[in-house]
Amino acid sequence: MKRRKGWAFWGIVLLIGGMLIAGPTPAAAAAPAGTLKMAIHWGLSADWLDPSSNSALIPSQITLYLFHDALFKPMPDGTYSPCLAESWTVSPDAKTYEFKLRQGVKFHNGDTMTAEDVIFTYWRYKANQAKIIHDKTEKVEAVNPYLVRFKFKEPFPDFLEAMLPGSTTIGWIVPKKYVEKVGEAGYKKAPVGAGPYKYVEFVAGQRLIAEAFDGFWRKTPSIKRLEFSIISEPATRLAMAGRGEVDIATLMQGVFYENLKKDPKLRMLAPLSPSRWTVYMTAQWDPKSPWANPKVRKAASLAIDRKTLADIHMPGCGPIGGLPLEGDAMGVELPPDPYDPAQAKKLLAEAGYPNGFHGGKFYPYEGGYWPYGEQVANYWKAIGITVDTVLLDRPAWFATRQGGKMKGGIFIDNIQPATIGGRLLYLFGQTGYGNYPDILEVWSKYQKETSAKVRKDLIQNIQKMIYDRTMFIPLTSTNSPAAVGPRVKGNPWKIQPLIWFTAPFEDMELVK
Amino acid sequence: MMEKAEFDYLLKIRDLKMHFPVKAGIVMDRVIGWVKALDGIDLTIKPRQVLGMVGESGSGKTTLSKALLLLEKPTCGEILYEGKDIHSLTGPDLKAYRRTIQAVFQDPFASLSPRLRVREIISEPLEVSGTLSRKELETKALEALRTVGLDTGLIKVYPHELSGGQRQRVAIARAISTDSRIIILDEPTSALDVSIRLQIIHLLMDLQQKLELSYLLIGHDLAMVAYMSTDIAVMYLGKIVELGETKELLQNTAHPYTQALIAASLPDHPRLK
Amino acid sequence: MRGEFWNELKDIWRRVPKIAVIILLLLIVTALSADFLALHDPEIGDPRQRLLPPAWEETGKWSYPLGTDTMGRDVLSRLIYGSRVSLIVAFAAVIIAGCIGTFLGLLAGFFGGWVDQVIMRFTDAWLSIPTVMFGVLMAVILGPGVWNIVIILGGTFWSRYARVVRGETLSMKTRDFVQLAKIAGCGKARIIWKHILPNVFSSVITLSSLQIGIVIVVEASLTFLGVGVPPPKPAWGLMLSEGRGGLLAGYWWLVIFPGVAIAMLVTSFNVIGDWLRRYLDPFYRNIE
Amino acid sequence: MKRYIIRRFFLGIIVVWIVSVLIFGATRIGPDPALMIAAPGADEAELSAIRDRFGLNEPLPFQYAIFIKKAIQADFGESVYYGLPVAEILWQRLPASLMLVGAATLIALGFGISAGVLAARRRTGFLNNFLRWFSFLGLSMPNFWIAMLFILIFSVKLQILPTGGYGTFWHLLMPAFSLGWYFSAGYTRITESSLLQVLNSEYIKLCRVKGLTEFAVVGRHALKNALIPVVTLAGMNIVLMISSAVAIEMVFGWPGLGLLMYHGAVYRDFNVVQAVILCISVLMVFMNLLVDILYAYLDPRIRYD
Amino acid sequence: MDNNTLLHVTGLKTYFFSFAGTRIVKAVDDVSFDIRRGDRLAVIGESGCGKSTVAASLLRVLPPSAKTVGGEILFEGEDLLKKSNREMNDIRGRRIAMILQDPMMSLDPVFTIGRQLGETLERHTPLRGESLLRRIKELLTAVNIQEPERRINQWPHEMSGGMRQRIVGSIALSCEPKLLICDEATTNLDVTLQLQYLNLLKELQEKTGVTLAFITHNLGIVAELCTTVIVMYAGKIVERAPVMDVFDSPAHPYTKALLDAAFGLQDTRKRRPIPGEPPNLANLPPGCSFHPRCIHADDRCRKEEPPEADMGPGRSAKCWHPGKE
Repeated sequence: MKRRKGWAFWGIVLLIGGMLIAGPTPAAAAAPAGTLKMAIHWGLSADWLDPSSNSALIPSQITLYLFHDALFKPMPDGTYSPCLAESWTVSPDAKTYEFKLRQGVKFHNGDTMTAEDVIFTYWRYKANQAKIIHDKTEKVEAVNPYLVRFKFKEPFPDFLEAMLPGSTTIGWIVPKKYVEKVGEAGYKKAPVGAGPYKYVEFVAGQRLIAEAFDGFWRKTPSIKRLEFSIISEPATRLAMAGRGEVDIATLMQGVFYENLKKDPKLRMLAPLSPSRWTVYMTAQWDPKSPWANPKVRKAASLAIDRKTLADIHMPGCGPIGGLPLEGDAMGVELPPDPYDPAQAKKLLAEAGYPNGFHGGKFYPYEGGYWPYGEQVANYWKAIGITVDTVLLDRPAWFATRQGGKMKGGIFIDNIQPATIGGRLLYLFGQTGYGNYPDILEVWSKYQKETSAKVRKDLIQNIQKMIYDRTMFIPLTSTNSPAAVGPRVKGNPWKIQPLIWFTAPFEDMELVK
Repeated sequence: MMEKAEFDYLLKIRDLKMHFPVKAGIVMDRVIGWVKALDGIDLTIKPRQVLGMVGESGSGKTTLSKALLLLEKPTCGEILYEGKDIHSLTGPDLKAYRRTIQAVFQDPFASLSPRLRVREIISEPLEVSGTLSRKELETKALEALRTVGLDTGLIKVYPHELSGGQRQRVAIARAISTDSRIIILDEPTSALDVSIRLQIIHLLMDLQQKLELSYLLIGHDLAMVAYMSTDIAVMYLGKIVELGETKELLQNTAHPYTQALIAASLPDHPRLK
Repeated sequence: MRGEFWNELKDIWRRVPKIAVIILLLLIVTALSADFLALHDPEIGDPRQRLLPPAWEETGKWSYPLGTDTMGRDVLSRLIYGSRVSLIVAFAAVIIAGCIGTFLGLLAGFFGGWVDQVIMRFTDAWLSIPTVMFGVLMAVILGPGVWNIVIILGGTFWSRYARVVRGETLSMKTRDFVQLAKIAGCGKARIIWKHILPNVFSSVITLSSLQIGIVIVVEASLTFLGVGVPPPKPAWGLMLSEGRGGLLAGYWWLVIFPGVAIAMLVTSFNVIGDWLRRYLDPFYRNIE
Repeated sequence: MKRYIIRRFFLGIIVVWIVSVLIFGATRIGPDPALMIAAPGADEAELSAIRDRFGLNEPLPFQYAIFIKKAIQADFGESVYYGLPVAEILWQRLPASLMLVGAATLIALGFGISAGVLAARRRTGFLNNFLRWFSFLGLSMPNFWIAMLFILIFSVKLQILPTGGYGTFWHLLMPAFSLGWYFSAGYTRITESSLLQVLNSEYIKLCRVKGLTEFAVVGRHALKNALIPVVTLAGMNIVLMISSAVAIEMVFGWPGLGLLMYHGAVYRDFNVVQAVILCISVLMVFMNLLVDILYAYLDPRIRYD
Repeated sequence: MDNNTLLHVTGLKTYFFSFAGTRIVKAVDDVSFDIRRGDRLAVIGESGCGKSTVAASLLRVLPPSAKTVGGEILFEGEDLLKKSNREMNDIRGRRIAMILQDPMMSLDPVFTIGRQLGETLERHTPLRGESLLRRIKELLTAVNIQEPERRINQWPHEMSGGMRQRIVGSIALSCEPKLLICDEATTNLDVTLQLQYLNLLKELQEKTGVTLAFITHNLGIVAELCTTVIVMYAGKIVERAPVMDVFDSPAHPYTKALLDAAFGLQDTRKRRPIPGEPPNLANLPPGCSFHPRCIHADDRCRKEEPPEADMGPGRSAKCWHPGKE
């Protein structure tokens, strides 16, 4: 208690002092001050401190935006916002990419970033898709210290997309000299990057502390110190926010969300996340299954009241009709199916199931989202489709999903890649459970195509085909409501829904 | 009942030794010595004999009775019953021996299974050793109850509803229900109230006469043992130090330990002290 | 005879902790007749009736006497059906634990020697494994489900029984009546079954009535941790866990009612267990 | 006495060995861990790399042998989830756990023993009834629920204690109390019954007829004898506490072993789970030894067995 | 009451209350007796007749469920029932000492012998330090314990049964009490040890002049040691007499029955058992409580409680037919 007040006090003193010295310069340019505390709901891994082993899962992005910087990354001004690269060019055959690096970018240890670091980072990368990307690569070379050229063996039109968070972290640059000096294990213990904040302390499962890096190229962060405490229990997070022990408490769903609205001291901010809840019916490729009939799938879609579903489980979210994120240039926005149980029943009768049918195993999404799946099953029950619900917690759900063991069943998937291309890759690739030959044909054409315009046509075509036969049942968008205390200025969620966390951190400010 | 006329003894104990190991060791136990609970006992129990056995606690009286009752296996020596060592008996012979020898213990509260009814308690030795039907068992149990002077209505009752004296009568009824010939009485009255004690002793003496039983009576009260026994054996540190007919032994005491026991007995009357 | 039986029953009734017994009986009756008592489906809610307060509050409705939860399910109906889940889980787990523990304890105590060594080392190992943690681990591995929870709780709680029963068996073994049964020639099975088991049974019952309270609480804890009774089953622990935010949020009825229900049930079991412990222990009977 | 302790120690090692087999076995049931660790869309090569990293490619007996060999050197491998050596995490978490359990034990013992003594001394009366109900109540409510009530009362309404986290004495109070309250009932019970038993013994009667004051009789003679079973229970409860603390640690965000183990189980971080449970069993064996020694101090009959 | 009377008890009533006072057991019901200085009194009767409760009432160390509800206990002229608990603590162990039923279990297992002996002395005498230690050694020597220096630091479980008994005796006598109550002090003892112990007590009495009160069911002890006898039955004193009179011509049928049922090595006649069972104190028969087992019982015995009949100097019997053969 006292300590926090102390910080605030000294923060203000420093601030005033800074203003006196600097005169009428804008406050943002002043020295960083104050401490912002957050109670977050997910555990952090030491693997995430290092971009090369960062698994690019959504929760891992916090450390990326905090300590590191990428060639380009989603920022408030756009998805492909130039950062460490000032600009880049793509050859017409999509085989050669050239990145012009920003000059004078400093790592936390004072090293200057050059093309060497980019090449080093590229080959050091070892998380998901590393092998696929490295196999495609012919050569990476430094044309000059500030110009990097990637050459691929085959056209690689998705390279930029693959560098977005959620796919890979191959574009997040680490300092070559430092890594070579401290070694892999040493780097994890004291990571150094080019991001807005310096690493101070990480205690697994307990807390992460970061301090402002005044040499950050974009701007000096406004807040001196960021403290993230891992508090799994939502009621505690809420109470902490309510008491002012923390300024931001994440994941306030359900009852907590309702409460948040009542507390005058707290604000409720619900940044959207790129995830999309979608029903995946693997049984549709089994001709004997009722799900093979598109009418049945449509009926199952019409049976769901998406609005209520969102209101109860994802307040602030809306129904969705297609797969892409809003604003995706390659995506097609399609209307969500209305809630029409009568029509659903009619379709079922037409398909030959007037009394409904037993739909096999149903796997709701992992752990905390069971009630969401439960509600979906309840809607189906109302029109006569019964399912055997199988509840799996997070790792078991992933293992079952990944291991192909949900075959023959229905599951609610959480589709996370940020772009429609990434999403389709996720649904049609390794982790897919089946496909239609005509859609696959278009998909393979799209993957080889280099012309941007044709690519757009092809991918939009695929989306329409998927929609027409109700290959998936899109449900609702998702969000991550958070309680925000009075000390936080404005809305710290600047990038959403692509990055659902409070990024960029250097833009966050405390109320003066 | 079988006639066993060819043997003039019921039990013959020859050079019976019982040694218990003293163990020590950190992980595995090693034997570092022996306690000689019985150290060469020779003894014969004849039909219709009441053999009293006195000695201080730890002298081996109870260990001997356990050997006779097949509860402990002796280290060496033998106990003959109808010419055979009881510890090598099997099958029907073993069952027959078990029917022959029974026991009544000191504490009437501990010697009756608390969750069994009187009927089951009395008929158990017969039930496990014979082939009698339920009906016959019940008849036998009733008969035994009458013999020990208890109301037959008690047959359905649990032990905790009985008084101490009644319990000891039930224990005796159980011991005689198998038409046994030897009963080991291990301090049968020392846990009873003074006013009940003699009732039980008289019952035992009557039964001995009527059913032609032999008793091995273990006790530490010399007066009580002398009152009941035809013969007395004095035990000291695992050995029988003196053995003789009751009157004879009390009048012409040979062993100093027996003399000490008699001297320590309290007087019957203040004038006699 | 009949009159005696009634007299005995009356005598016992005079001594039992009446409130606890009445509460327990009421809960059992509720659990048995849940189908008649409940007004609504406990698992499927009406999304339009979400978060209604209890009927006596301003915005409450009498068709939902104790209010509704976030999914619009009737709290009272869930409580009523929940008594069934809670009691079944607790009883089944304790019965499983009691059977395993009593069996192993009897074996260890009666046979002694290496049987005892093996069983007791195993029991020690089990006792030194942190129960709740192991429960969490097993629950995670086996996956959520009512019967999985029963198996896990039964499989972790047996060790105390084994300890207690072994100790009792050891002391029973030296009792005169067991010795006399051996003298009569009773087989081992008969001695265990007829002489030892009935006498250790009272301790098993006493222990059970105390364990059952612990089992209910542990079940609630596992559920709170997300590895216990899975939704949408109407279990009290689950209601408490799902509605726990309501305590801070002003939806107190989501938490207070299941909390009070658990506390009442567990307290009843504890009071009865405590009484049994005293009643069945001759030492306590003498000084009362 | 020395022999007794050494013997207990060897038995303890056997117990730890059984625990290690049990835990190792339990963690290997279920789906392939590599699938749970890998990111969505991982191919066989990636899975194989993961299995290599965590030693999952060997046959099970080999894995066990390696696990034991390393565990003896206090090397529990790498945490699958946290990406750090398990031993390092364990050392970070152990103090928090011990602090919580230590404080809770003190609270439980302090409250439990005093309530037990009062209950045994006066069989009726308001204070006795109050204490009895109070301890029953602690036993009857799930401790996470008590923890939340504490937060509501002391943090939200009264605003006197910090809600969650770790660091100062004030952070310790609520977790320790909610854990200690639950366990105090057991101590009340056992103190009461053993004290009653002791108070009825011949030697206490002798103390009374010797004319000793009530304080000397109860405080010196009776309590020292009656505490022997309490010590046993306390030894056993330490481990139960570490494990029961899971929910409390979760509520308060207290970084102890319970929370570590819970997240380990939930993330299928087997190396962590194995290490925590093994660590606690060793702790248990160690505690039991300590209890044995304490026993010998309390009860001289054991000193010369 | 003359100066020779050490203890004068009149109308003592001690009841046990169970089940919240709904069941009352009159363990001691209207008991009056005197003990003269230097006497060796025996209180006999079978278990549950209230003799131990009398002793506990005298020292006011009753279990919580029991309460003395009436009477007067004058010890050297002071009424013990009117004393505060603190004053009683000064009397216990100092002026009235007691040896309990089971001397084997009477020593606290977790304190050394020296500590337990010293504790009593510290409580009641000004002895401290060296002098205390000296006194402890003296006391141990007085009860024939060798090497007192070594024994002081030993624990009770390291001693033999006989030794423990002697230590209990030395604790009882450590503050030179006026009255020593021995409550079944020799049950569970081997005969040889029993005699040793009785001899020790006799010797100590001769040395210190303490008054002894023996509570026992063993008539042998009475014959061996005592001068006066009180016979109790069902919570009441049924006979009081000098020891010779009791053995020669018992006045109460119960006393006679007890004598007839006892064994002796010298007297080997056929004994006569007492019929029936001891009464249940919670449910006493009307009239004389011994009547169901009495051979002389008539209608009056069954209906009316007999008065205390005076039978000469120091003798009385509570019977309608005292001395009837």
